[in-house]
Amino acid sequence: MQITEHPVLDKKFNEEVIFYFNNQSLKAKKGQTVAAALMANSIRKLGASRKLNKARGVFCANGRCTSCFVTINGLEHVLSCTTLVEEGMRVSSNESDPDVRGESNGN
Amino acid sequence: METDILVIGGGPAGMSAAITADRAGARVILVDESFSLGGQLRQQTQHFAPLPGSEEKVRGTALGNDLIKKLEASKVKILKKHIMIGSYRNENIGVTDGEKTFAIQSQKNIIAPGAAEKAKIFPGWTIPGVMTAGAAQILINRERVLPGKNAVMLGSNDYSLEVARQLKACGVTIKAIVEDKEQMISSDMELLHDMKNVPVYLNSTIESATGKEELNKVVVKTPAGLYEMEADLICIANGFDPIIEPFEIMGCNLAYHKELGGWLPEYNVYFQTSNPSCYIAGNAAGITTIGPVLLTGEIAAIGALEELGFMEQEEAEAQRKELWKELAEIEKRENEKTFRARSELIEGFHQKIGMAFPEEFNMVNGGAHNG
Amino acid sequence: MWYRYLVNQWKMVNHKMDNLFDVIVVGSGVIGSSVAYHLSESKKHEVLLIDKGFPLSGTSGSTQAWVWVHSKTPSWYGELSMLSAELYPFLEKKIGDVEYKRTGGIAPFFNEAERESALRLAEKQAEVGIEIEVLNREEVLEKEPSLSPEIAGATFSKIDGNVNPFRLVELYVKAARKNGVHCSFYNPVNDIEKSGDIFQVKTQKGSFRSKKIVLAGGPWSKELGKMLGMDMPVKQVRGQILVTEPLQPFLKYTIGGIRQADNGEVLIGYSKEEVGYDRRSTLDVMQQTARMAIDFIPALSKANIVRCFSGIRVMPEDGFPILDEVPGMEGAYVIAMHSGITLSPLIGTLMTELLTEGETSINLSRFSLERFNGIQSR
Amino acid sequence: MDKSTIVCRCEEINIDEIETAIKNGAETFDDIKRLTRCGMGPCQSKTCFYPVNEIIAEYTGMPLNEVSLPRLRMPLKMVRMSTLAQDSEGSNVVSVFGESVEDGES
Repeated sequence: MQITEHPVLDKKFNEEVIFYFNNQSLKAKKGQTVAAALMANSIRKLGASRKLNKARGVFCANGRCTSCFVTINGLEHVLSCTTLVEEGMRVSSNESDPDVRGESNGN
Repeated sequence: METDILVIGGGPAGMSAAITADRAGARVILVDESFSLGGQLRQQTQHFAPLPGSEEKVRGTALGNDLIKKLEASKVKILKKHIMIGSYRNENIGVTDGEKTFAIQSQKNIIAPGAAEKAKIFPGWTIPGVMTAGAAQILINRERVLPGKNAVMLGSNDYSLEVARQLKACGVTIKAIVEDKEQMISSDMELLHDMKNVPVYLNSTIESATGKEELNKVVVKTPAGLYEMEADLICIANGFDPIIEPFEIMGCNLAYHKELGGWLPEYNVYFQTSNPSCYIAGNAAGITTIGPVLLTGEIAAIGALEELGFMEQEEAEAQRKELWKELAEIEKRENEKTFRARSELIEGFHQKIGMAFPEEFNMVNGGAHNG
Repeated sequence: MWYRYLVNQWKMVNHKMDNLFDVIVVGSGVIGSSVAYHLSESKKHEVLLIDKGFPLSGTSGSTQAWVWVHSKTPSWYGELSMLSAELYPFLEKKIGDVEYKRTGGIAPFFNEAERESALRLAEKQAEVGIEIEVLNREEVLEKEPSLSPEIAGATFSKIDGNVNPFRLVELYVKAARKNGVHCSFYNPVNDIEKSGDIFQVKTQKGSFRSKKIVLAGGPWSKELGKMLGMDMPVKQVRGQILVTEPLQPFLKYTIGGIRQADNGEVLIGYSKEEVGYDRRSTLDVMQQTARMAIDFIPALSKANIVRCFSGIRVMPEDGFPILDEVPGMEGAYVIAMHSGITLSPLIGTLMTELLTEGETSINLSRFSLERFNGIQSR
Repeated sequence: MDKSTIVCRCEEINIDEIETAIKNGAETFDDIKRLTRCGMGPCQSKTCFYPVNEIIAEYTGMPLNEVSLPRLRMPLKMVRMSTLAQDSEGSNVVSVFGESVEDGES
């Protein structure tokens, strides 16, 4: 959920962007990270772990833990907590190991 | 790319070091991995005091913005979204901008990577909705999104309570504070007062965190039995570790000092590590409060400036004397143990390398030991 | 909790009160642990395996772990590698799943001049029974479609493959222990002395005695040799290896410089530097390695690199294995070689023959210390 | 705590697996890592380093300051192969045919 009225800070984000998560169109604020943009839409499961297939989401939000991997514009395993959301960005959840051969991975 | 001084990390310590170095006329490059400067100050809405030269309370975010403005008005070359990934055979630091990887040739490096939160494990800690307290703070204050509606705070140090208070102000219900020790760690009266209506479970741990794909249930194990509660957010606040990877890559010796956060590089009174080309600043040099963080950046910069001839010895000594005095004053006042551990680390390192103490340090240090 | 652990440790080292062993093996890398294991199979000997660290903390834990035969020259060396590779399936039956895979090996080349030497290699190796095909571009790409279309061709042999080095060494040690081998880890050897027929091995955790000793220190053989007053004719060579995060399986073969592990990680390494025991990685080599990886397999360009590790490998001065009794010091043996992963099953077998029978099924004269000049013992 | 609790998030290694490695004699993070893969995933032990060292300390009775640190590897953060390759100093396509094929072994 977006915080519209922050208790102590001024309004920060003005511009709205539209992006896609697993082909669903969503709204977020320009300047937010992808992880936050998804959380603004109450999406917290960003993918599944590779061995036990357990749900994963933001853990450190600081680019260290790699728990927030998503696919962005076809590039797999991108850290959603350190990448800013952009208009028209296509994001999908991280469900498996990257396939480097595929068209999907920018090759 | 070439420079006199390379600063790694655009948080308060790195910015403070870069501003000091620029003022003395050195060419400075500042590298930060994020898309914006400020480091952790970007989400710290709490007020800080004292700061160097001031008793006035300043909000973290405002302090950050102030430093960014100073930096942007300086000649410092700022490389945002650049990550230090390693070093070359000749010890040049290698950074990447996501497109390419290149060396920055520098005379001196001031490395200020900050600290990282220590994880604490419990069954279910990998489920979405469980995150570090720092992550929750980033989300509400920097990203302006709510990570959940009903939160359990694991840990009761000052930082746990501060984040709990900020979450509460954003409308999050704090369902519980869970602490495995027999009493609250924080002794900050103001924070404790703000948490007075929150249930606190002492001698307690999280037995399980469950939910289908996101957290919705937390079971707390207390001496009185198991308590089950509905919650969609757990914040882990288990303290901080200095970030040491860049120092290890640069071949700096490490030492263990519990009061400074655990393992960290050894350094001398100039904040120079065992690798003479690398200085250290900020929380990486020992977990502390914002005043000392800023001062360590300045002291490190002065050491580098003096070595490179941008500052006369006499001038450097005079400035360092003032800065150390202030650092000692603030740190002893806020956390005596931290200052004592810092002194021990420095003394130990000086002894090891057979380096005498300059007077400016004897003075402040003596105070600590007599006290 | 912790007392259990201490009792465990005590059991491992100290339950032999007289501290007298038939054989002490120094070094628990792939060679030392293979010797200890093969020696223990008969359960007739009291064996102690000592390491300054823990198994896999040195060279054997920092390798791509190919079991590689086809381009090993001269052909007697290729043959030796082949014989060892042939032992792997049997070894696996005995000690457990070491993830040995005979994938077949591809060594690509980029120009026609190299095709000539490829043909000569195939001819030479055929004499000792190593089958090599020289493939053209189309044939290579059909086998391994992810290879770059820039290559001119490749040599290929079915005999090559790879193994999981962690499993391999762990299971050698486990099997050896099961057969009664004593282990003392995190225990550097400080000195070795011989009085009469008995060796005294002085370690950080105390002294041990034995009738025979085997030095299998890999790159650290040089230091162990000094304790016997000899200058070991070996060099240290650093190799840096890049590792990607796990990727969907897409490489079938073991390719010169590159392989994909069972868990999906791709390991890439080409470098060779003589920098002593310095185990750091450097961005210079990492960048070159990345460049080469993309030249060979363009699809790797989007793969995330998660780490680079360095291994210090031992390289005898002439490149070939050393397995010999130290001249003038009966009962002291040294083993040192590059390609220890490939050769370990065979070397463990041969060393056991030598220690127990005094003679071996394969003539070891090529592995003697005498071939180097000026090797002297005190 | 439940022994099946995950310690290493990346490789999903649990307490039991780590304790088993310690029982087999491993005393350091790196030695446990090579036996279990704990800390070998994309975060490179940045997250599990502290909990693992706590388990070692508790299990062996060693104080935390005596439990050695994992060897931190480059790159300090994950990096794409193409990003690493770009701007490297004049590398050529080199054939591994012949002598250099042995580089991967030890």
